[in-house]
Amino acid sequence: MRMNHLSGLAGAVALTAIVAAAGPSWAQQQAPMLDALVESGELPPVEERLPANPLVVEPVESIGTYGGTWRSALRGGLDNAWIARTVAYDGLVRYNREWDEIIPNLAESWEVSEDSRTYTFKLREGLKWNNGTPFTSADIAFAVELMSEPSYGAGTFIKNPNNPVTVEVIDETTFSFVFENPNGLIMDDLASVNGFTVVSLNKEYCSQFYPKYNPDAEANAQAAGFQTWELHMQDRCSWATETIRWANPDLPMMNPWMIEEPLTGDATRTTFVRNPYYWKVDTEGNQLPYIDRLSMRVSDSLEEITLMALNGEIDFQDRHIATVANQPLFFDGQEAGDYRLGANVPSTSNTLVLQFNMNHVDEKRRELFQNKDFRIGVSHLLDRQEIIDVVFTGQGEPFQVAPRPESPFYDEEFAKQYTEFDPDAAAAAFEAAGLVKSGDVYTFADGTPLQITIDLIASFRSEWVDMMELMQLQLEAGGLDIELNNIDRTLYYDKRPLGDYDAQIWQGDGGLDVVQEPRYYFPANGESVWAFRWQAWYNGANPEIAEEPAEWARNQMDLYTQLRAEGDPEVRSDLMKQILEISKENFPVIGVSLPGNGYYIAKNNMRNIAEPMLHAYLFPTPGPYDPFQWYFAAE
Amino acid sequence: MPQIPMADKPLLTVRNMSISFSSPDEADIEAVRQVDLSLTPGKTLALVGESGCGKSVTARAVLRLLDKNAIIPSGEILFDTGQGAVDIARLKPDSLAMRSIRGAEISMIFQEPMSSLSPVHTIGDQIDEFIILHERLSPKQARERTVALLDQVGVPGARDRANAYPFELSGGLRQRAMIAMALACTPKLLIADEPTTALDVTTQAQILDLLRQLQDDYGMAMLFITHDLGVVAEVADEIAVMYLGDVVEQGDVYEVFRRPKHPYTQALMNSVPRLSRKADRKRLSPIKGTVPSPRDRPSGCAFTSRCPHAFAPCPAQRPERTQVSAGHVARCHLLAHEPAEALA
Amino acid sequence: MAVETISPAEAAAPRKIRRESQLALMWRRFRQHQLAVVSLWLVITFYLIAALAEFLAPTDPSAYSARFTYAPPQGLHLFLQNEDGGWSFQPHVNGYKSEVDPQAMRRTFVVDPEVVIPVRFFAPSEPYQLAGFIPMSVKLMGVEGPRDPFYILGADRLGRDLLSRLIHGTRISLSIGLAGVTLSLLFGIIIGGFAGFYGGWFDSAVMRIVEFIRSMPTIPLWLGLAAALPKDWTALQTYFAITIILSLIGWTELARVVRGRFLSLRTEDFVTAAQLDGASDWRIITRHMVPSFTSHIIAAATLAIPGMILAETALSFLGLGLQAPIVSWGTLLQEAQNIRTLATAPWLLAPGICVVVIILALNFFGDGLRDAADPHGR
Amino acid sequence: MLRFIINRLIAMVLTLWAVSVVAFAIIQLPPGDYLTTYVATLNSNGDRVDPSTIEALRQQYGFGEPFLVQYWKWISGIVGRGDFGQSFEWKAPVTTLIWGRLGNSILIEGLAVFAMWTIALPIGIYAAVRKYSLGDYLATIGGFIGLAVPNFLMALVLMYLSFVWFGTTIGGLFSPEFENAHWSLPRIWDFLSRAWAPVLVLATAGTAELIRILRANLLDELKKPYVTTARAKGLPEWKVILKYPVRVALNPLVSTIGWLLPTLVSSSVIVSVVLNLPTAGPLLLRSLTSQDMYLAGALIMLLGVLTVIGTLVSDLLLAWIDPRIRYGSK
Repeated sequence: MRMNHLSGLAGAVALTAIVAAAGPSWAQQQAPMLDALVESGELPPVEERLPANPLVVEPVESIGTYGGTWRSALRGGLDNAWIARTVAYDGLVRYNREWDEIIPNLAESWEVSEDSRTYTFKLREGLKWNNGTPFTSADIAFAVELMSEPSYGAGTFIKNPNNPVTVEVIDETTFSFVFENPNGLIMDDLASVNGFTVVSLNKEYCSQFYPKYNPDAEANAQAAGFQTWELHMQDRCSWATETIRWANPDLPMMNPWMIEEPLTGDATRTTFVRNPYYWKVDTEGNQLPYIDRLSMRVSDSLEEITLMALNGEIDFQDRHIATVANQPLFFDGQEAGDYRLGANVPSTSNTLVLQFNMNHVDEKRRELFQNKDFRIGVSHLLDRQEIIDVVFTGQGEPFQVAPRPESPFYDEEFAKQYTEFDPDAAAAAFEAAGLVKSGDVYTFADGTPLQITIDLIASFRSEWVDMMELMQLQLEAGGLDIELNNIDRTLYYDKRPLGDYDAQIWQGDGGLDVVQEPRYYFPANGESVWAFRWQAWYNGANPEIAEEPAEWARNQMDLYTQLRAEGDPEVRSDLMKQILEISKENFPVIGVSLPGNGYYIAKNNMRNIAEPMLHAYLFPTPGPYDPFQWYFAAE
Repeated sequence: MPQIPMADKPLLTVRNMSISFSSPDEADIEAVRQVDLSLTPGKTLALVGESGCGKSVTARAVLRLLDKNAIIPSGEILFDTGQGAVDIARLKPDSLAMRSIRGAEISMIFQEPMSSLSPVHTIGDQIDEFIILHERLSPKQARERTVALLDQVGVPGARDRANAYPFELSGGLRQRAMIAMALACTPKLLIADEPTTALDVTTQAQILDLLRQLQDDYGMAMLFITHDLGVVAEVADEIAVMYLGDVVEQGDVYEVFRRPKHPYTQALMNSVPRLSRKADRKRLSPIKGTVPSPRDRPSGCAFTSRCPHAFAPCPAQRPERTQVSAGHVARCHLLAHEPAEALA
Repeated sequence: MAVETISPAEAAAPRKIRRESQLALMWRRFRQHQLAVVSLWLVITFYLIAALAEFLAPTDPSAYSARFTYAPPQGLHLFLQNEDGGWSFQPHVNGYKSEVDPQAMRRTFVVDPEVVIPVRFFAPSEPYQLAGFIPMSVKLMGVEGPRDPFYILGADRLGRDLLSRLIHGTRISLSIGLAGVTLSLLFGIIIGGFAGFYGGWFDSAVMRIVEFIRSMPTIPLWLGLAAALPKDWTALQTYFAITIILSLIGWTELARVVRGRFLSLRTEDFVTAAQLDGASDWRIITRHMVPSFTSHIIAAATLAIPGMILAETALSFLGLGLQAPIVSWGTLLQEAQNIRTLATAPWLLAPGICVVVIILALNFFGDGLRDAADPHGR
Repeated sequence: MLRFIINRLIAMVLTLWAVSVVAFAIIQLPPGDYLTTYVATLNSNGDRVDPSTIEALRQQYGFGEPFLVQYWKWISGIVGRGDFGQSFEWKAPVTTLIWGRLGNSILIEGLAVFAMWTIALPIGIYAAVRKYSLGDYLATIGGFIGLAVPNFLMALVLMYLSFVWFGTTIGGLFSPEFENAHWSLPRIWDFLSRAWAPVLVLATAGTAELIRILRANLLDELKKPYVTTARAKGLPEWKVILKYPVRVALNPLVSTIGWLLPTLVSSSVIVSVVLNLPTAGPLLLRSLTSQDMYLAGALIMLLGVLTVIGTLVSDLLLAWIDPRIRYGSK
């Protein structure tokens, strides 16, 4: 095995160096709330709780002080994602705050085999679960074993049928993931929000529900009111960040805070309290986290959360409430609510992606929608600046569905092509696409009328309706007969395999997470609605509808397959650039505008919060900005 | 026990009383015009007339139980409380003075014992309340009185029946209970508004007997309202005949029955079947036409439109009260003008 | 003579008089309820607005303007002060001073009394079809310049004229109430009528069903049914489907009323008489019974409309009823249903006021009608 | 009386059975299944789920059996073992989710019924006694405002005004510090300082109907001779009215509780969503939209059961207070 020149490694080495240098001179500190417990002997002293080599975290601004409760809100009891973003972003590795590097976390180092099939991790020595029991390679192996169980409903890379994985336990702190085929994306998987999955189960506790380890498990499940052991397991030891996981305070955790008041079905509040065994320290050796507690109000009412924030009853939050519409409200309320607004840079490339269905079951429409000139024409008919002015009060700029300016893949030409409002160019393009004008509207060349129905789900993004209503008027002014079809989300998904929709819209995912989320750059997954049957061909799902893609798309697919198996980030990056080049050339989907910055709300006395933050799903903001080093400054 | 005033001193004197009903978008209707009545203790005055002639309205006016839109624009209702006369017409309907007369001094029994008793309270409760209100007895004492009263009015098993709801009793018993309630505070005047109309004939007779007997026991005056002349003959000492708001004839019951002076009274008498041999029977002669609405009443004699003897002065000029004989008065132009067609 | 013979002419006359006087009586009783009279006029006004929407609305309800998002109401001024201080009749609105605040992400507006934009009554407009078939090219009000702001009641988040949207929404909301009630009435009269007339097992069965439906909480029923609507239906189809869903639940109340009236009428003498005369059931029902309780039915139906209108708004709130771009009071309220609107654009709650007014009016009108139709009935 | 109760109980069981069928049918109506909506929801929040997870779940839940089979499994679980099945979305047995929330529903709706009566009684009596007076009109308009203002709007406006005027947010049933505390006087106070809003909104929605019924009944009763009898006793007017016609007019009102309940349950769904009340409403709404069918089915069914029981209780109450019904008279 050789050390791969993984970018994460440099950071790991650097940090280890700091620890080695400073380690012995530290008098490690803990939160005052734990003092009494240590004195009474309920807890061992902080030195014994911390691993030999705790992760040292550089605070964003300054060393903090202990104490306080961070108040926020969940929208309904199923809003587990907020917990995932705040409490649970702790995998083997993590992203740095710039989202351009993978750095050590539970694992202090790792090695990749030459063939990119074996990834060997070295855990920190002396890591402990929040109940004080050691966290070892066996826990990882258990998690993978359980989730490989065909009847057990857990996913992620562990269950990838194309590339099964096994775990080899080398010793207590060393283990390897061994993949059947080369895997170039596993480190990103592990560093993303999904990385929590493999480190989320305590073998000692969870094996009692698993028939493999406990012959009575099945019977116990029945006795506890569950039909199968899988349901019982899922209830007690749910994988990853599933909601039900936060309802079981007995389940051991490795996160900065642990469950205090569980998120049960009828909970109106859930609270988390500091994990006395948390394994990170600040640069002065203070055990993290600084903040004692997290208190999350469970509220089904968006309006209530909004008012709570305005009223200064929320210490930090962006999820759900930080909408474009609410911005003036929050802006005005800063003084009264004693909070500030900070910038969130969205990871999406576009406010709205218009996807014409290139795999339409109707031959004529398929031909039209596959015609690049047609899409160019549509793009030129959009007066993007007007939409930006009306809907976004001037925030943002005309943009295609392309990597964001912050991304290393940014390509101005790709981002700006065909974005100018130019009805003449549009007319020319439509002519080139074979449309003819009869009166004010375009028809097919043979004179059959052309009405295009665009599906949208109004309930997801209120601004979509506004945008689409404007776009409808603009396109109609240019001679296209557009019908808006506001549909239920279920149907939105059901329609995809049927292939009889003209166009659907969605937001521009993949603006920063270009490699991980290439749905608009080539027919990559089920979200590539513009070429659903091509992606079916690529992924092997729904073989009954799969169709062989156009040549350019097939090239992209080949490139991506290579990328997935490539261990070298540089090579991966090159491959991605080639895919994007083909995408720019073929212009598969139409974008409207680059989303303006979002914002977050933070109380004025809350410190160490980065500004601005990148905001994404795989990079689960604010998790990568280390909420455990946030603190409340004394007034 | 009630003090029995001297026989010649009237207990209640209604003088020149009119009653009008107002309505928001029409002219007022004068339901009762210038009525004079007087009641003496121990005696019964029967107020007779067809439905809608104003007899119930007159009776209710005495207790001020008329609807809000009714006013008494003129006349007085003098009631001798024992400490001097009170003009009931000037009292406010819901005033304390009025309420202390109601029930205690003057009480009333109604035509339909079923609907006149609250369906959701027991008989006993309803009588107790009365006694507690006016005599300030404890509920227990009141209940004893109630049982005694029910016993007195001939309700069998009075103690149990006191706990019964009105719908559990027969019509006769209900009316007895009603009477018991009215007598609970030994009133000086009992107003009986068609108390027997809703009852079958045998019960009717029993109730009438009961009322007569109670009147003897208590020495109270009674204003008896009915449209049934047979009943009048049985209970009344005096009679007042009303037609469309006017008392057309009044006087001693025998006198009036023997020699009715007003054409309406005469017609009324003729419309009552008499028991006689078949061969002797005369055809009943119903009064022709129908009672006009008070709205269409002529300013003169109300009976003009149906009177077989109507002549010149009738429609426009209201006949004066004319003394026919001692204590017998009628309002008819025939009496004043001595017309050619003498009455039979 | 005790009994007079009555000529046929006279026999006919009283009946006619009687019928007239019954109507007159009803009208008199209705007029007593002053609130009902006021309400009647309100209801008439609203339905007129609905009928004349295209003429009354100053602009197209979907016409947007980037420059006037969330513009506050201008109000309509009728008189203009001259330079010499006198007042003259000159209907006008005032322009805005506005600026964009990029940090707060909004435009701020101040109505500028210096800028006078004259308003013309019966202003010429783009040709349109009033109520879908009367070609017109004049509107009640309009301003001269196409780029002059004209927002008497303010603008929404896209700079669309609230007044125009409100007027067009009136049409949808009121017609959905009316259509729903008509359908309910149809179901109600047929089902309730048969149940009441024939009685027996059919009656019991119908009454059990009615009781059952009334004992179900309506929201899950709506939700389930609305969610089951074919999703690819057009706005118009959805509109009708929603109407049908509302009336599927609404018919029960009307059926109960109709049945009650039938039951009590069935034993009335005039029905018995008709039966003895050998009239057919159908004839008895249509000729004798239905006319005798029409007023009740009208009253009950009037009282059912508010429920429908409210249900439409509730369904829209839940995201299951009509959806934008259809303009109804429900969808307008749904758009206004947030703290931002309450705090910064309260005029967008105007549809709420319309709902309140029409519902009060319909209720009082219905109450008055019922009181008048049958002072003793319930 | 016993016979009456038995008859009612039999009818109740039949109704409940019908409710269960309808409840199950409703949750089966919409196209698609839970998993499609699950994916959609995740996407809308910018969250994603691995397709292999979905595939595994699909197998685990076994969608696609015939209606009757599914219904039979469901209902026999409920009747036999009190097992309402598994909530897909919560990944937990339905029974662990619903009882606390149903309790809150009952509490809030019970308070609303109480408030409704407290508001409606004086207004209804006043409006009947002073028919067509200015006071009648004002009281009636006041009573009807609650009916006329859409619930969600009223709730939102109340919440906002309370924020603007008092600087408090009134969502939920408790302030955070009392959320999971034991009952105590301050906690009750805290509860009341928040619960007034939903109770008011819910109560006012039904008040109008109560006023209407009370007024109409009372107008009828006021004309009845027994009122005159009571007056003739010399009782003061207020006592006459309160003791007799009002008492009689109350009877039909008691039976209204039964059919007010469905309306109340429905409006409480909306109010709970706006004011964030931990009642069954938001759970129901969410489960219906996410097609979490067993949860939705259990909630619809139990809300139906509540209503049916409420109706039964109001029937029994009516029999208890009205001797005519108690003794089987017409």
